[in-house]
Amino acid sequence: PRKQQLTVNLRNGKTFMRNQDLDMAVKEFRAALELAKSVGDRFEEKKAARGLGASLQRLGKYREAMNCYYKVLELSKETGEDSGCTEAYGAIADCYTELGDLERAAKLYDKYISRLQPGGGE
Amino acid sequence: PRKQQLTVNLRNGKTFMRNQDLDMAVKEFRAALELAKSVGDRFEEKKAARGLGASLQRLGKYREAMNCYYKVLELSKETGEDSGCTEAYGAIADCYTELGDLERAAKLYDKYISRLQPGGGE
Amino acid sequence: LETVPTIKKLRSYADRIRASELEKCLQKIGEDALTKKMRRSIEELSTGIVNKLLHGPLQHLRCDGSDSRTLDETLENMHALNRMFSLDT
Amino acid sequence: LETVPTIKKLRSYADRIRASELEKCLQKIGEDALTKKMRRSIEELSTGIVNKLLHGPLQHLRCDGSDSRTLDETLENMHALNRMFSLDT
Repeated sequence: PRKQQLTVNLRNGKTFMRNQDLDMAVKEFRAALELAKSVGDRFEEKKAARGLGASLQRLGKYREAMNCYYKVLELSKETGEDSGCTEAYGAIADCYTELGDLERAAKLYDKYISRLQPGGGE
Repeated sequence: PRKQQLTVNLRNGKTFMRNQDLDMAVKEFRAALELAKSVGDRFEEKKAARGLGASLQRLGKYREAMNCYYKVLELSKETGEDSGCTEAYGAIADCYTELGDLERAAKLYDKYISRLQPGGGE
Repeated sequence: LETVPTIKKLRSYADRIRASELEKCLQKIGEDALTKKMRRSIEELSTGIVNKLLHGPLQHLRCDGSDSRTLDETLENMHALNRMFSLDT
Repeated sequence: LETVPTIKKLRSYADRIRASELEKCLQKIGEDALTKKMRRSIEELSTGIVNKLLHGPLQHLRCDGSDSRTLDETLENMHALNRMFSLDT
């Protein structure tokens, strides 16, 4: 039942995000994050952290958003599941840029860019 | 039965293309083109022309390839079905470029570019 | 007119990426699991992204140099694109 | 360092295109018709194309200007990208 509730929260969060209802999205993702922690599901916790980060960022809450993205990175290391890491580096750098800390932004963009695969080649 | 044969030819053509077996692809697409004409299916005829154009172009037969792409444009007009037109303009321009006729290439690229939708915007 | 080869190279650069990512995606899903309509929508997704991303750069390679300022800029755009996508090699 | 805002803008420009094309594709197919795995593969297709296309330009915005030639080039790349993707507006 908690697992089910978690799935519902995540889905709602995404829908609110899509409809630009960011405050509601934050609420849902926060609930999902707590639930995921309590049931110990790190994969769902990561999804919730990612969604929460994205909603907070769009609300202009860059510091809080960054914390969520750092959480994503941490959980990726713990689970050995890499997805979302590249984007997390990019998003953290975006937040630093917004906050005017271009030095740190540049460092994180470098990490981000080094993880993008080169295109092209025959 | 001819309809079925046509579907088989088209599918084989695509597979050969994917495996870089271009001469075989040309053969299949040519057969498909003839069949499509004989059964009077303009949509399949267009697919065959497109595939034949792409295989000929990769073989360096630019003039023949262009004829196929012009056929695609013609069939698009006739059927009122627009798909593949943008790419056909681009591909014809690529062929003119290969043949060193940059003037004509530029004109066709202009048509191609004008059909691309601008990206971005909130 | 000097920019025409760059247009061609940029187009084919982007199309190689598109085609290889599309192939990967279709293999992951398994082609048999897809209806024709799904397959077509996925293909359109891939061309849609590429075409919209290319629109700006390609357009800026085709400013007809009626005044010299745009001609210079167009050439600068070309040089930058050649560098950034390694189109000269 | 001056190129940092351009990196951010280019990223978000490309992501807007990606997200809107993805949305269109999912709507065409109908979300219910898709398994989780399909949906994920389609999402990865969209990010795969964008990330590979952006790799070149972004890398060329981050040449640390150890010698002035690369610094100049990096700035030229930035100006060209700003123009071509209308990132200044």
